[in-house]
Amino acid sequence: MMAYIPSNIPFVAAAALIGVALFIIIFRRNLIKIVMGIAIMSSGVNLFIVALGYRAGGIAPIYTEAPEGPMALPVVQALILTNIVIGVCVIALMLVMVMHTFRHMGDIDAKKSRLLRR
Amino acid sequence: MLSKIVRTVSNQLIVFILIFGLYIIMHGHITPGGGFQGGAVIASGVVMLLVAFGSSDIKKALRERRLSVLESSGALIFIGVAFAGIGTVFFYNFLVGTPIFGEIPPIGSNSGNVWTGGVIPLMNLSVGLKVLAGLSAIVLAMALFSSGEEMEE
Amino acid sequence: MRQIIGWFALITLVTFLISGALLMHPFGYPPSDMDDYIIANSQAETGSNNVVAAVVFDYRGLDTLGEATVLFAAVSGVLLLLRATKKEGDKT
Amino acid sequence: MEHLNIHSPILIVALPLFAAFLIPLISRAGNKVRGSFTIALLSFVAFLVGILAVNIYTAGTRVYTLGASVPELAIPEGYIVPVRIIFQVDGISIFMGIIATVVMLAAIIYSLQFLKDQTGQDRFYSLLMLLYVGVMGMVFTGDMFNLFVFLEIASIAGAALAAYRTNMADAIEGGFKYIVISAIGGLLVLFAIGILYSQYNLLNIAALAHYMEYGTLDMIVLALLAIAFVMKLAGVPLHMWAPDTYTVAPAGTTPMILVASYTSMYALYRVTFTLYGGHIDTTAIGWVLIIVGVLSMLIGVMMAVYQTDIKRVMAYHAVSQGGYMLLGVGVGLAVLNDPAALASYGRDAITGGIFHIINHVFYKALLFMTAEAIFFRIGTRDLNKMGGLARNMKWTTVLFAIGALAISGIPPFNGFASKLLIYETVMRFNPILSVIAMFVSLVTLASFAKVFYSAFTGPEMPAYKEVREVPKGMIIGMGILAVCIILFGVFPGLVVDTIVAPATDALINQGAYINSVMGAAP
Repeated sequence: MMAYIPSNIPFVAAAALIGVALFIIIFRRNLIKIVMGIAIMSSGVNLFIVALGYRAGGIAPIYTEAPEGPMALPVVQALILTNIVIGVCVIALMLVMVMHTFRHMGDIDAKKSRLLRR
Repeated sequence: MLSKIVRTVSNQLIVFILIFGLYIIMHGHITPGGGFQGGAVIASGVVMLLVAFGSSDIKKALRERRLSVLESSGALIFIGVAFAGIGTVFFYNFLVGTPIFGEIPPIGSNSGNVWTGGVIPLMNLSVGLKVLAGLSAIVLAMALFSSGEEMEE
Repeated sequence: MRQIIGWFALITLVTFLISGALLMHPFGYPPSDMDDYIIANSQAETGSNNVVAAVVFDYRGLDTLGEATVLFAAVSGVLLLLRATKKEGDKT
Repeated sequence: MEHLNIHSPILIVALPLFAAFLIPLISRAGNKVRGSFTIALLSFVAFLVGILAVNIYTAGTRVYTLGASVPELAIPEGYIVPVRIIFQVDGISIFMGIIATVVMLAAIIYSLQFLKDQTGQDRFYSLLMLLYVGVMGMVFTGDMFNLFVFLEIASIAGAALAAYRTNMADAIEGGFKYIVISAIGGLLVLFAIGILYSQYNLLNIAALAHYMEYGTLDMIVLALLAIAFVMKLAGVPLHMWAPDTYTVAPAGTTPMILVASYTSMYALYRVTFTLYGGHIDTTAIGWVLIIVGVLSMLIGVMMAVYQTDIKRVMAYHAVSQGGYMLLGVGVGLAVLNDPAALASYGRDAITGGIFHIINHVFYKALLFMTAEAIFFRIGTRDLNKMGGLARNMKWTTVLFAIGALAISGIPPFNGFASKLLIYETVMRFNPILSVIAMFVSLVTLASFAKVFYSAFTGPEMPAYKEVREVPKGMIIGMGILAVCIILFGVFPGLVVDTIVAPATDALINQGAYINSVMGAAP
């Protein structure tokens, strides 16, 4: 088992990053911190997915002046390209809502502002 | 609005940012990059101008309305190119083999040729247009809102 | 009470995530049926040297259209939420 | 015509998308032009949905490979796995598509009048179209990652629409909760997709189901997907967002957000039945659905009784009614691999659960619209401040009564048909569950009786003397749904046979779905 784990460390690290983000989202009441949590979670998932496509000794999947060697998997890179843009959009929309909350409440702390009382 | 030095430098720098962004967009099918990346580069240039000149000055040059039209047209070109393939199948790469971007590069490692890729360069261009307009519109709208100015509807 | 539920949710999810990551294939040696086809044929089928660009705009073009749509939705949403509401009546 | 038929799966998604991009430009020509353009385009899309439905009911699952040289070429020639994104439309997909299209038409017709004097209309219609695109894409796609992308489109459009009334703090809160939940749910789905991809290097649902090995990792994937989709469909431990979001969303959009929730339910069914239904024992998964369903039914209805906000009452009832669907389908899933039980009651339980989706969406959409009609005229949603509205708002009263009777399961309205089917079949699986379902139905009736009395009957309030009936367009929008409710209630057998039974078959018959793609594999 111990010999097996080190080869898996990148995936575990990405999963741990997602765990940190979930901790922030669940336990922090500040709306900006919740938005940051979502951003970190998005990055964690991106890291996880792009790590899936790595091939030992692989090169970037581009044929222009390509050196010899196996190519890293291209599909995952396309997937995270999509997810990065989605993450940006979600965060932009969330920040706008936080700005509105601030305008209404004068505060972005969920405890004080009655928002997100879960 | 920041100091004169910053404004002058950013005024010069924006040209290079634009050129670099366009290069990333237009060479998306042969080198790393593409529409999204190049669009984001140009949008970051817009953000730089916004920081340097302040939102009220930028508002005179970049109307939210115009950006929105630009974004819509980018999206329409993209989906239009996808629709153009519907003679065969939606999203069919119908330009491969035609004189426009239709050349097929030598299989395997090669030095790269801009006139390849079929519809991919066109899509890169439309997506680049869309992303630069979209991201600029988001940042501009946020800046105007937080500085207390209203956008024109 | 909220704290307990929070910890329960967090521990459940993190257990799933970490154990999933631990059971994954060894890093650097992924299975690659679908990707091998794309790497081998993208130049001939799409004429694009950049295989990622071929995936983004050709093989998985609808995802990119969806992604562009998400961006469009976000821009529309931002401009909708930050619109000038002064002209509005007292309806809303 | 033949061409339209071949390309109908993608046209149904792409045309509204095209319209959504075009609406900001077309809005400059005026509100009337935009309104007629939207209605015309949606009618055409509805026509395409009709063509596709007829074709699927006669010829079976439809496959449309995007970007291939022939639409049916799911797998590249001489290869073993699908590479491109594939649209796979079967009975349950087109069933959800029909629901979304009818509700969307009613919502647009309603909104045209409702939003007449509001700002930001061009964005509103554009986003409403995108919400529709997200729903249709999710139900039509046969690709896991594509499902995620359309899920995000629906989430972002839904959140922006829920926060439409930016000058109310509640609205922002509802929108924010919805987008936080959607983002977490979406990312969990993506993580699960990543695990699936790492094992099989595939993203197509049919191909995944074909190669699925049902190991430990696959079970983790199932758990993550189930958590994410239950979150999105407002099942009970994770339902906190639903009342807030449904309450604040403006009228035309609340039904569409509801449909988007049930699209997540469709995704849950697609995953549990199509991806995992084949070879493992599904009893445990079925029981999980049953428990979530029963909890949703009970807690939703209990919370609804105490609310004083009319839309909040309905939102909690939406959570509660979602429980019926999960209960029915859960019972079917629990006996999926037991042919005798499946034939004797499991199949009918699934049919009941699925039939309840269409019924519930129609009457709940109608109820939300009547609540917004009241809000439109008197400017409050507080039940304690209402009273005597029946005198001046006759049509709204009648329409509300139809919706309320339907949700309480009173014949001859449609709620009765599907609830009866669920009671009967669940009774044979486990009588206690059936009794709980009937009890919840009684409480629902009591709750809506209370709403009806406090809002519509009683002495005329002096403040509401001048209240008029809502404009005709809104009544037409609600009327479409009311007619559907009555027709479905009067001819339940016909509806079940034409559109619900194919949906049930599509869920149960995992092999047909897989074969439609993998059949061509060497």
